[in-house]
Amino acid sequence: MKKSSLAKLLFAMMLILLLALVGCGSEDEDTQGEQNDQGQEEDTNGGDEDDAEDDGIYSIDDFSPVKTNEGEAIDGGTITFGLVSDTPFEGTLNHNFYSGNPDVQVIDWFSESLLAVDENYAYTQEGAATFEVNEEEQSITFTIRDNVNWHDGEPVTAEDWLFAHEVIGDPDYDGPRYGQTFTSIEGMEEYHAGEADTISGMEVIDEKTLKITYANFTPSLLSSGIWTYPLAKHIFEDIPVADMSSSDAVRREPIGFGPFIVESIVPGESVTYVKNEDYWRGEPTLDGLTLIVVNENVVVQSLQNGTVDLVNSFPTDQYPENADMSNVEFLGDIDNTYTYIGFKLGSWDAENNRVDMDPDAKMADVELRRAMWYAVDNATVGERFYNGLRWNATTLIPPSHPDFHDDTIEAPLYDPERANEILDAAGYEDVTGDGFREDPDGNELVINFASMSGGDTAEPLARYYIQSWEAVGLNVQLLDGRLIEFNSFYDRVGQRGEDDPAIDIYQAAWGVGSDVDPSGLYGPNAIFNFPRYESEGNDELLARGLSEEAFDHAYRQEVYSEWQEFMVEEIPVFPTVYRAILVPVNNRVVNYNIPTNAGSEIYRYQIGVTQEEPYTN
Amino acid sequence: MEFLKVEDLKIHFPIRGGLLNRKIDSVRAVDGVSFSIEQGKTYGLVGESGSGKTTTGRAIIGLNNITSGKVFFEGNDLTDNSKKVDVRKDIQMIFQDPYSSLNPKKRVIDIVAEPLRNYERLTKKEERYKVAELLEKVGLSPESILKYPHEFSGGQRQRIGIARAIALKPKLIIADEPVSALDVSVQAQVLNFMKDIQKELNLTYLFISHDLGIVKHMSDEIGIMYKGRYVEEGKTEEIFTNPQHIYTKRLVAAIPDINPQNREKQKIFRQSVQEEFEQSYHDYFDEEGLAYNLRNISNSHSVALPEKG
Amino acid sequence: MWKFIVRRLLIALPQILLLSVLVFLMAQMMPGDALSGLIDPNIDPAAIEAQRERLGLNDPWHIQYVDWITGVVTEGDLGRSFRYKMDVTEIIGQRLVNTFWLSLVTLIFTYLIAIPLGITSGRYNDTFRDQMITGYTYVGFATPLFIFALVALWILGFQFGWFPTGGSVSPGLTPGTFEYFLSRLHHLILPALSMALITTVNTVQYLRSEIIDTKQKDFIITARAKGASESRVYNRHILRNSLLPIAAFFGFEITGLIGGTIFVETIYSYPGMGQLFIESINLRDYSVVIAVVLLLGIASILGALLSDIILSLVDPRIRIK
Amino acid sequence: MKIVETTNAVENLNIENINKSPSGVSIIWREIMRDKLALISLVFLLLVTTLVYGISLFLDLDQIVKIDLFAIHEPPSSDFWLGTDYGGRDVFGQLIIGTRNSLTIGFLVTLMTGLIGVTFGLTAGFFGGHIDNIMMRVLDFFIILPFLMIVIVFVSIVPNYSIISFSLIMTAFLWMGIARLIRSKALQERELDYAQASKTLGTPRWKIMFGQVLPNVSSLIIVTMTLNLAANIGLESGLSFLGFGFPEETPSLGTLLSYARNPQTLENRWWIWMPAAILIFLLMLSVRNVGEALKRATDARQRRG
Repeated sequence: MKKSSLAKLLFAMMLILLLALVGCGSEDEDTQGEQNDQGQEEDTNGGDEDDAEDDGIYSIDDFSPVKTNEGEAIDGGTITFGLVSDTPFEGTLNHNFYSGNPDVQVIDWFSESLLAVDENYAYTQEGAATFEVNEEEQSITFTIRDNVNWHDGEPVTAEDWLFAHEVIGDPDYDGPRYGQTFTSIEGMEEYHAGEADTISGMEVIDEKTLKITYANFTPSLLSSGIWTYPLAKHIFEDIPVADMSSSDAVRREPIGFGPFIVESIVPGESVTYVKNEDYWRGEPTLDGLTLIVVNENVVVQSLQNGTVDLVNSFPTDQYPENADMSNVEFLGDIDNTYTYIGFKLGSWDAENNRVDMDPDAKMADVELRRAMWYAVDNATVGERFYNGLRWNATTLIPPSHPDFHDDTIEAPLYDPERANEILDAAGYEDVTGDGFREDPDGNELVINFASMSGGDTAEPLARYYIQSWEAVGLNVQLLDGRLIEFNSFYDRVGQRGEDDPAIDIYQAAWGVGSDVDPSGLYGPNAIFNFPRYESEGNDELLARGLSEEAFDHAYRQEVYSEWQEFMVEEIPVFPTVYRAILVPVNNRVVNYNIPTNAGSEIYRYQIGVTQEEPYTN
Repeated sequence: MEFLKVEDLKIHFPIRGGLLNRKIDSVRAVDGVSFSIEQGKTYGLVGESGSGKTTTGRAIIGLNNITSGKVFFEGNDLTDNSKKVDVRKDIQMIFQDPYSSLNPKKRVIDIVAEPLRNYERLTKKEERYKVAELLEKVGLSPESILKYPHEFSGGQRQRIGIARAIALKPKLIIADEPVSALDVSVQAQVLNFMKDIQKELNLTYLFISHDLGIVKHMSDEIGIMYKGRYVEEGKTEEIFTNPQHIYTKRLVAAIPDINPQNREKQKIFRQSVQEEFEQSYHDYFDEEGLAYNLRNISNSHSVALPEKG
Repeated sequence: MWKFIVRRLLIALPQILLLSVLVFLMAQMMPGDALSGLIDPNIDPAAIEAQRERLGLNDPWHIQYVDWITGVVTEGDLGRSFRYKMDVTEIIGQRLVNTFWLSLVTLIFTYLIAIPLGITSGRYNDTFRDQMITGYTYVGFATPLFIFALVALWILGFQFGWFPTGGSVSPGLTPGTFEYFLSRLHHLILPALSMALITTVNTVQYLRSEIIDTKQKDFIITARAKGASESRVYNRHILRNSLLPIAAFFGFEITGLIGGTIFVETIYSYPGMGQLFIESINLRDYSVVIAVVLLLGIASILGALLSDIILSLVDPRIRIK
Repeated sequence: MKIVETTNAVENLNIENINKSPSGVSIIWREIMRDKLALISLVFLLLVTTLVYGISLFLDLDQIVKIDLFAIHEPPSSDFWLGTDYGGRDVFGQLIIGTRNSLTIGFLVTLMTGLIGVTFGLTAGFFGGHIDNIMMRVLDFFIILPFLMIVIVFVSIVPNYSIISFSLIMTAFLWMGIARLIRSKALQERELDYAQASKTLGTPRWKIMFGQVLPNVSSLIIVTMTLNLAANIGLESGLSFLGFGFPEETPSLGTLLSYARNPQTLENRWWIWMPAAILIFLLMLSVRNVGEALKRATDARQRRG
């Protein structure tokens, strides 16, 4: 039979394949080598800045949040905005109803907040509405500008703004928005409970003027405490509240008063916009724009070949290999998130809706917690795992709030010697000689560490922390021996109040809101206070931050600076890294800034392009 | 006490159909068969394929479920499930197809020793001795005990089958078309051999065949079946010399005569039988084309004919 | 025939019911729910809890199940997606269309590749051509679909830029226009082709051995002996006999496609059922998970039924009562 | 006289001297030896298996999965034969352990599905009737389950999964193919005279099932299981690729491959995923070659010798 020749053929094919792979491999190696060589050459010639880049370590300081304009904008033109996501967007296209981040990226192009914010997320008078605070009456009066109109030409009215509150406060409302922002309004809870037909604290003074009276008047109101998204009453008033989120007015023909108008939608995939000539700040420069969903895996190629001009956020782990992309400029800003290690100090008391701290908890000794902070090298983690695009965190208010983040506070830095000393002093000694310390009573100390899966470096990072603690003699074990999937992680950490007692420490991340007030995360009544920590000092500082005196900016800064320092001493959690957010923008785009860069006074209607076609790489 | 007695045996197979796959009808494979065999004799069961003869044989040994009727073996009712009389050992079967009746994956020793392993506790050595002995007895070389069935010819395989059947020294052997799958030249050998061991071991045969010639050669008594019913039964002699039923007559007429001088006579006889068959078909079969109940016409001879007025 | 179909469907009903209970139970057992993903200090946890209560997520599973199945049976209402805030039927409707086209084009490619290759390979078995094709089937068998799809995306999508790298249609086109249709087709080709190239190897091999078998059958030898030309022998006799089983496996292909689409849609960011399923699992959008599994379960039942029917139509030996 | 003769012949019989006819196993062996490709494949398989199981005895898993911040994404070198991954972990070590884990799962799942499938199929096919009817309904139900999806749902439920629990989940939804095959074969076999003969010889039913029918379907089982082995290895890697397989601390070929989901790894760091891809490719190819040779060996018409 001729089968043997088939055998030879197949074998030859395998060989060719192998050779090809090897060839491919060595080629790769060569280029790598070349790159290294070049790097070394430059090393000897170049300055410090080059040096940093050749290490493959970057710093957020090297990035600007605002696009450098290269040339004059032409009239019109369109751009393509890439929404980086591995799932389609849900398509709940209204600020009042959406729940996921992808949707808000779509909404922000055609709808906006009535109030603008400054770099600390405090409301300013630059937005579509202005406001006047009356501290006596505990009320704020808002006036919507006259030229603010919906896309269909109808004016945006105070009635629309009230309507948004009525819908969200309605018991049939199916979104996640109803919360503190609403309950602090006088009469809102009665309305929500169905006891009142109207919200007593809200008063429409005239077509464009709305007055809101607050039952709970705090400085927080002025940074994120107001619901600033009106709902077009003339469109929605006939739709039952329960059906609104699935109505065509939300899904197919969404409406706003922003700089662009939605022209067509391919559900979940793409949206095309045209400019809103009637935009209240002025006619947009661009004729329109296209938003498409781009998978993280293909974002680099899409940018290189000009398929997209810019994206909402670039996966930072792909940056080092693509830092030299010539057709785009990478903008960068500090993300308002921090990663942290939390210590379980108690449990949730569901009956009284407050934390129940346990003085005998395994992690109750603050010295143990401090030692654990000293034992981990977050600076190196940031450099090595994240190429400097994440960096050592010091306090629980990230530098994305520049006025409140206190960078003078000295938080523990990697120092294993110090960690050992602290542990020795606190009585954690290895009495059994197994290489691990026992607790001061001589009992075996095994610390169970819960960490979430997902994210590119989740696994090695968790392992790294365990190794670091092991290096100072602490026996830390990964809970269940593996990373925990997102949903079960938060269930077990206690987002529904049922804390898993097996967890001693955990790693998680918080995105801080626009308002700096941390009560929602560390207050004694916050279910998100996962460490279940409370103390008089903490309570007092949090209360002072929301007190009337705190309407004074400097006073508030001082309070939160004290609070940051206090938390560095108490360590119910310690922050590990802050993050950068990167946004590559095609060179032809002008007048763009990262949206998280609040208060920049560059607005979307100003975005323009210098040429019709995007630059390609 | 009769050795084997079959009384009014009925075997029906259900036909399923309809939406819910319920039983909607049944095939009456065997429909009221009775006969008996004396020990040491051979009883021939004859009929065309589909007449129910094999089903009858398989029912006796328990391979087919009996719908109704009784089977007595040495006075024990085999159909009575409550009485656990193990007569398996005493009844064995020789199968039609020597190719499929021997497990192709087993060596001869395993095949022949299978019944021994079920009923007798023998050591390996005893077992091997016994198998070799049995092989010797059926005329095969004891050297072949480690071979596989596919290494033997058809006749040899049937001998292996016989060796297996006689391993437990049974009293009754049901031989289901034992030679029909074999070459004619081998057939006689096997048949004669079967006769030999019958004498030697005092066996009783229920000999099932479609070939009246072979049955004539082997049997003491003959039963002829048609569509699940008996049409005639009697001593071999009577059946051949004095067939009463038209169906029997046709069968007898179909036996080729080796003597060339009788050829013409045979032809005329066959034609006359055919004519009679065509003319008087309805005298012998009822409206459904089935045979009537048997009636004795002599002590040892009965025929299925309608009651005459 | 009709009786057979009705009976099969009758048998399928309890199966589907059981499947729904099973999936429902499993969905309940998954940790977290659609609202746990909303964890965000800007969102009041009490609001989330209120939604949970409103959606009945805190009810015991059998109550939820009964509610759900009543909706399904009485109104064909598969529930509401917690995440999309839309009726599940509507979301699935959108995605199903995409997956349907993907599957259809894949099937077309599968047969376009399998039939000529299988025929060539079987007709000229043990020639160089055959060995090339057999070599391809071996390589195809040994290459996992997802690796192949990934590499295909890389080379054809990026390096050469011949095909789009995600989505189902270019933005801004009006549905119904020819351009729109072309764009959809363009988006489909790469995913469909990569799936077809891998999954078709079984069909090629099957066809090959079928033809080789048929070649040696008596009726072919007879046809040859009667002097029929070689091409006539192939076209009239061998092909007809060998292609029938392939046609009959058509229904079963559906089951195979379901698994394939999960990989392909994930890799090519193609918004179909497979991708919907994976994201719904990750986001714990149970009502969608349940509906997708159920729907695909029904699809495989129908596929099997279809195969049986085709089989009985093309093969006179098999008659369905 | 006759008896004496017999005894002599029988007593002269020396069983050890009789030439044994080749058994099924030796036919298979002969076929593989004839087919160079299958032989090479078999040798390759055995080699890989012994190597990974052997080497992994001497490997320290803790050492392999140790995070080294200063050795992230190292290309292959004398220290790291296949470079390192994004945690600075040795890829070669992970490849060895990963191959071992993947093979273990492949073998486990194949064996368990084989065991369940064969027992189920034989029982249903051999007993037939109502038992068969009920069992087939159960099987039908399992068959309509969309396998990949159900497994993914299951994997998200099981809180603590290991090689064993993962294999169990796979097994629970993979046994039907072989069960159906064996059942239809058993249905045919039980009607054959040799099975009927065994009944008349007083052999108990379970003994007929396993002693008589099983050997006759064994070649089918071996072939199916071999081909299943390849499919199962592929399935594991597919699930891990989708993120529903193994966590990284239990490396498998699939987890190594799933690194390729990161486009930078796919393009620039071939050493992480390509060896695993090639190994999967070669393993599946080899298993298939052996399987095809087995298939020929069991089908007399296609046998080459």
